[in-house]
Amino acid sequence: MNDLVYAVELTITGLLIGVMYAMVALGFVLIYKASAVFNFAQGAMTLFAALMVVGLRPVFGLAGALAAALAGMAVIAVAVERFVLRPLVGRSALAIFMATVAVASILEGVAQIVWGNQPRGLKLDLPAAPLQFHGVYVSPADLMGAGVAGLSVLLIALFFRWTRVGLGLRALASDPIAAQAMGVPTHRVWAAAWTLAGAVAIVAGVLWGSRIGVHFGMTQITLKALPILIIGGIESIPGVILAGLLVGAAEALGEGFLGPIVGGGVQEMIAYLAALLVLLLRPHGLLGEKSVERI
Amino acid sequence: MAATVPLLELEGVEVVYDGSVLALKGVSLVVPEGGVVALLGANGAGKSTTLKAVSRVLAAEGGSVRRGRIRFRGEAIDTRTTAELVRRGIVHVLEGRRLFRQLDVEENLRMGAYSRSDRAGIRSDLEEVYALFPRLRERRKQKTGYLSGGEQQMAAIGRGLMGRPALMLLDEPTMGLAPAIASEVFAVVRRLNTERGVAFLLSEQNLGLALRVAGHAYVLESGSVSFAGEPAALAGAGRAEAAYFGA
Amino acid sequence: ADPEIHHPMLVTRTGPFATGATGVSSGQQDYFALLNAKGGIEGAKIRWSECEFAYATPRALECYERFRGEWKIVYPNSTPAVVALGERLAADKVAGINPAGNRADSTDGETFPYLYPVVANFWAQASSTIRYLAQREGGEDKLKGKKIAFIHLDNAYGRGAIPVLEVLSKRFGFEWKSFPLPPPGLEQSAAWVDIARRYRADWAVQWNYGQSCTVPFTEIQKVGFPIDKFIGTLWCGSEEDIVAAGDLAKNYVSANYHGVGRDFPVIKEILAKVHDAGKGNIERERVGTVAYNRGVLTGILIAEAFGHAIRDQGLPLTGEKVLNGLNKVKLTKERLKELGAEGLVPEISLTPQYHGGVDGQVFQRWDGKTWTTISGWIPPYEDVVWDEVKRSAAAYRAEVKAKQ
Amino acid sequence: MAAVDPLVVEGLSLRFGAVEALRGVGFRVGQGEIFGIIGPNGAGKTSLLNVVSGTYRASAGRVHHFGVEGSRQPRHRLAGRGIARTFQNVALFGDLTVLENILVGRHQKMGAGLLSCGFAWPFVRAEARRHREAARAALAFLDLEGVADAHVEALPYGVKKKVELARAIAMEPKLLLLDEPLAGMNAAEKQDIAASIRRIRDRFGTTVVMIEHDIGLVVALSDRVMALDHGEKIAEGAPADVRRDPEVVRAYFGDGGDALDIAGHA
Amino acid sequence: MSAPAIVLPETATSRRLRLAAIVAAAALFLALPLAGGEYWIKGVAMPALIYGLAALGLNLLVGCAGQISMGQAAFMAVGAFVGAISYGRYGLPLPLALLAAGGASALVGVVVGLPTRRIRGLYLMVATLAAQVVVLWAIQRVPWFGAEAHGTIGIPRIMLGPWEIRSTLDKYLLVLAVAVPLTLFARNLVASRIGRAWIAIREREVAAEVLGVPAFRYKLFAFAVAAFYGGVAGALVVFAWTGIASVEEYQLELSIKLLGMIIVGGLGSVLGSYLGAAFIALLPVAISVSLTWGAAFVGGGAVNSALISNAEHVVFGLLLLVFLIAEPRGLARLVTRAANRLRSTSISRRQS
Ligand SMILES: Nc1ncnc2c1ncn2[C@@H]1O[C@H](COP(=O)(O)OP(=O)(O)OP(=O)(O)O)[C@@H](O)[C@H]1O
Ligand SMILES: Nc1ncnc2c1ncn2[C@@H]1O[C@H](COP(=O)(O)OP(=O)(O)OP(=O)(O)O)[C@@H](O)[C@H]1O
Ligand SMILES: [Mg+2]
Ligand SMILES: [Mg+2]
Repeated sequence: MNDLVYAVELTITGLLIGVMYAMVALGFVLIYKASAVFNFAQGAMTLFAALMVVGLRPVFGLAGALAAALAGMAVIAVAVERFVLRPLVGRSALAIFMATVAVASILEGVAQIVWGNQPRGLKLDLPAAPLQFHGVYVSPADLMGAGVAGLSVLLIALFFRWTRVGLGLRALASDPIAAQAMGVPTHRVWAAAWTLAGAVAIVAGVLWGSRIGVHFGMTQITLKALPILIIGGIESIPGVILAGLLVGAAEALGEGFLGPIVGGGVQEMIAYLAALLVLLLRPHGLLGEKSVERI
Repeated sequence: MAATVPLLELEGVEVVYDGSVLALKGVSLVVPEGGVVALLGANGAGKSTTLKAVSRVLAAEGGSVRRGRIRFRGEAIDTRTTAELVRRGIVHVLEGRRLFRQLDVEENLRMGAYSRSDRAGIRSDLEEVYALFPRLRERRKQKTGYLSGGEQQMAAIGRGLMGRPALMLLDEPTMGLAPAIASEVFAVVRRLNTERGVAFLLSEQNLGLALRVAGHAYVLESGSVSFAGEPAALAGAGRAEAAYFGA
Repeated sequence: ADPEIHHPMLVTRTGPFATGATGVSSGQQDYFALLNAKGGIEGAKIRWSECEFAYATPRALECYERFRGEWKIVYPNSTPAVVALGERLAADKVAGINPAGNRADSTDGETFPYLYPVVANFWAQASSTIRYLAQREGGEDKLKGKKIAFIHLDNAYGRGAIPVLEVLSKRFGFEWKSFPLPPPGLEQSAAWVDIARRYRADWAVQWNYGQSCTVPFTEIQKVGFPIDKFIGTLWCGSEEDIVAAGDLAKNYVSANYHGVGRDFPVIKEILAKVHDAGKGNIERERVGTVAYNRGVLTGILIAEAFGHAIRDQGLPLTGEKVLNGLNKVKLTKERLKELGAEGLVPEISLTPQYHGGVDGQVFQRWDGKTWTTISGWIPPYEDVVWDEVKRSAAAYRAEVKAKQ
Repeated sequence: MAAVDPLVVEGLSLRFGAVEALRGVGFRVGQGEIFGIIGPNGAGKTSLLNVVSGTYRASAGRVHHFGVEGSRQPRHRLAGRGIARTFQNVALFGDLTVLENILVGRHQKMGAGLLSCGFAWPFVRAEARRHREAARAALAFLDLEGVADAHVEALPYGVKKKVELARAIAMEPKLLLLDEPLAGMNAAEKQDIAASIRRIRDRFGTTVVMIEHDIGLVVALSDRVMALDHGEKIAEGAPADVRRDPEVVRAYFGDGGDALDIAGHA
Repeated sequence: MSAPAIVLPETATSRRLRLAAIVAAAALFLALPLAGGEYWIKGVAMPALIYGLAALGLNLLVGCAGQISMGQAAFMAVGAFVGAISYGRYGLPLPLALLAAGGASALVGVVVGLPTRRIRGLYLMVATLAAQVVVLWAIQRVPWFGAEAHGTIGIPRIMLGPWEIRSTLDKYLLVLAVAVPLTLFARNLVASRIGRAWIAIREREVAAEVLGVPAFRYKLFAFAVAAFYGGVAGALVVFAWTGIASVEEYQLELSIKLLGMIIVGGLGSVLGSYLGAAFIALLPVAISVSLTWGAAFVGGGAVNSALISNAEHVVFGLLLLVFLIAEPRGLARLVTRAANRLRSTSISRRQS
């Protein structure tokens, strides 16, 4: 296999993974947009969502399980809004961040109480054999996964573009008190944002679950999202898509060509080093917003 | 005035911050339907607090109404959320502007109309605001965080106007405005009041301006009303000056 | 009252490491329950208490202090925890066991008086796996020129086998290449593209842990790597590591150091006398799984040590007595037969100098539902293993003894 | 070099993307002068002050403080050269008390380093005590002793502005830059502050540059006034002249004679 | 200005009360080993003190200077390894080894702090996370650290001059001997011009600079100090607590826990750092123990032990939430408030 074909194949593999990274990162973006806070519970939500789908599938079938999971995530969203966000309005981002750590702990505990801690398979019945184009292998499952993820991202981006909820969210993140004074129904908007993040968690959970199984360790996949967030810009949906693709490709190529030279798993390093580089050049990410400050 | 219910009525309102600072000590005041009422008083007298108590922004700042009643169109509003009050027509232009700094001017103005759904009306109001403050039109796509102080003040007032209020609470609307714009703002207050019947409760330091538009004035002194009545009487009695010196 | 042995246990029932760990702890408890049902050890019943430490070393230390003085033998099933406890174990003269785990050099009992790798240590595992590959190829000479892709977590555990591979590749002339994965190793696609399409490995060996064991199955399929050329370490050889992969894992072969399934007298007895009596410590379905049987194995080991200790030194038991007992454990064929564990547990014999570690492995194949053992006992290349043990132990002595 | 002017600004320009906030502005402020800057909203007054105090970097032009070029210096350097300012949108440190806010203003006057501070040697304590006294004196200067230990967050707007002024005074500046120090005050309070500003100048010989919209007070207080519009200087000179300047009247007061009245009320 | 509204007198008394609380805490930490025995030292006091020290450093950085860091565990790791290596391999005397641990860590801290020239907020948080990942990676991969093979390194017997630090009590005293002066140092720092400058930077960086605070340098100071404290704490883990430097112990999870400690304890509060450390490090244990007891009491051992372990997470999360909501200013505030109440009731009793 010559280097070119290899590079092409790596790039494609990387890009397909990149879309899935972006999907995970998107969950963070949604919450950040709504309350300018880093949602530590996103990983636990992803696990919880995937477990719900797996657990309910035998009863309702895949479609039914997805719907039920969405309902479940909505319930969680409403609870989080009522019992976490509302009492903490106006408090520091750090305090709210810590509250999401608490939420993660609760979700993880409940998930393990309900579903146990044994890993579960989540098969999507996608064609298994790889497709071949001019000697380059592409997995139809990955293609499909990337397609679904891409579509979800697009839908969400459009939702933000064309509804005033998007504007309301940004206002809310900028100054919740003033937003309330404008008549933004904070409670509903927050619940909606968290539900949306829950929906993203379902898609991410199912897609990743079909690759790596549904298991507690899944929460760690969300760490992959962090460098992507800062590369793309924490509040930018197009930004994280772009960054996801970039990181996916860079990781694959880096692992393929650089890894052998330095003799180590450099994947993670690449993502983080790229993130640091971007930060030095553009402190607010590629497409993120500069924080507005003037005297 | 037994027959007509006033638009807004405060009765013996006491406000505490953080459970320990008594900022209002039983304030009573009335804004009649279609009236313009000025709140005067020295720094720290409690003007902003009074407005915040009405719009219920107070809670978010650690304050609460400990005693007394606040009624809007005869109905107690002490338990409503700010958002609900906005839908009922009470719009508060906050002290310190509190613009959404990350949003541009136009987005801020649109946020002012968040609870409205008449697209055409919003369009035309937007135009009206731009006509009132041409400077804002020039800076439409500028993030408000970068605006100059006066431009921010214009954006804050414009954003309030976009809510098509029935009662507008203005906290020091002319602060930081150049004279030309300041008098323009008061011209608009007068116009909205006469043409649309919008009522105003405004706290203002510029005595001359305030008294010119207000039909009624209250002077606050350390959290209590020390004078209430016609602006003319106030000016004549020299009471305002007295209040200002804290005597 | 009846004489009783109180046996505190460190357990991990939550978090990413709980999958297998629960099986191991519960298997151990089931075996103790069986002994209790049969009258205990030399008439003494075992009473265990759990201390959840969630695989976190600081909490393991707290647990240790909480039950200070009660410990008979410590088996946290976590390398960092057992190593961090080392100093206390030494002070209290309590043995810590870590079958098949790190530190591999604790095989040398003189350097590590209180740590026991018990069965095949990392180096033994790696060299036994190479011997197995040679068998599959039809002889050690056939290894020459073959390419082995070694895909592993990029941490101390995952890299543990590397020195042995280096030595053996020189000896037999095979090529090998390291494909390190940053922990937790959930994303492996680039590595697999390389293994299958560029490096074109003849064999791929995975040295992963937990969920990273599961990830390769979708990946190999995507790149079209033949699954029967894919071999896993014994840490990637339990049901928990592959069930999520479903059919994709069919025909996957992994190492193990003990038998699997229920077809052993002792397991059947547990089912009859413990589970049927409603005293099971785990869901019945998990009885006979790899992790569970591993628990039974450690249960047997511990019970044997208790037995020796009671017979030699009498009740009540202390850590030190059990330590002496452990050094006398001889799980010979005969003894295993008595215990109903023939084929389930390998022959283990420990001395104060030799803490186990240079043992072999068996290999097992997954048929989509269960594991089947497909090989005999495959010993390691002992010379290589011992070289590593000696070298590493000497380095440790230098590290720790400098000021004494 | 007997008479080096405290502030000399030459050809200052500043762009923000398409917005030209300043276009070739130049002026000179003499020792002990009170120099007023007026102009419509968005004219570039604050931006000018920001460049002068090192907060913004000019796209072109130069600023000399006491004869030393300062527009390319790190911001914190200028404080050491005796340049202090207040901010249009009050910039106090919310989590500190009033006194502590003032003490931050004296940061550069204290010398204790990281280790000394941590060990709290006696000389460090003595220094801290000294500066606490100085800070109290600055508060006293503006009759603010009563709020010394209050948290600034809860203060009414007008008091915050005074605290800011006190903080600037505590820096013992040679050049004091004030951005709308009188905004949000009532007539009496404005008189009060204006008197304090004059007192600062008279007593310490401080040079003052002040942006203010209350034209009556600007005229009364300033020695000279400059008017800006759209980033350009449109007038400079004696206060009364500038106020009558037709260009200024058009740009600043609008065509309604109304406004003149209002502004003159105080 | 108008007459001030009614304000409860607080500042003077609360300062005295805080002093009393500190004295009480100190007494507690001294009484523990004598009264409570080994478990209380090793299982309770030691983690609270060592994590508390690391949290204290982090609190100066996050709570005072406002620079959010998710890398404190990495600083501890640097300290742990450098401490162990400089003592074991290079034979530095113990005090110097501790200093070396802190110093090396502080150096790393300064490097990690460099991006603060331009980056702040959440971006900085993730950048420090990157540092966390890179530092731990380096420790595992650079041969000098000696952690390639086992992820851990051990240490020789601990000698302080002619004395061997051997018993639990010795080690505990070692920890106290290090923690107490460092705590006082931090307290002085917070009250000094440096502490004020940090808060000023946190609140309004540009304004602080205009007032003459060299913000960037001070942010680097904060990183250096935080890392120093983290490094010393890491070395204490090795010398006084676990006896090994282990990569596993300093993962991201610990960094987040440390953040949790200062938030729960009270941002910017010295005392709060220790209280928070005790809360976060010990609460799970307390929950676990009480759930186990409770279950044994209710179900007589029939309660599934997995259920208890999982319930621990739920209870911990709930308590954390309740606490965050109920007490915005942290445990430190709770303590002073309780003391306040105690005082005022005693006053009223005296008056009546
Ligand atoms: N968030 C708060 N927390 C505590 N006390 C507060 C708070 N906000 C206001 N106060 C106190 O309430 C009193 C009234 O303040 P208020 O802001 O209403 O005055 P004001 O009349 O609007 O003054 P100004 O003209 O300066 O704006 C003051 O003593 C102030 O210290
Ligand atoms: N950082 C910035 N980014 C973008 N535009 C800016 C920035 N700072 C100032 N501007 C623009 O420059 C122009 C001048 O602003 P400046 O604040 O100097 O006005 P000003 O004269 O102080 O007005 P005011 O009297 O309203 O305070 C304004 O139109 C403002 O929008
Ligand atoms: Mg006010
Ligand atoms: Mg300005």
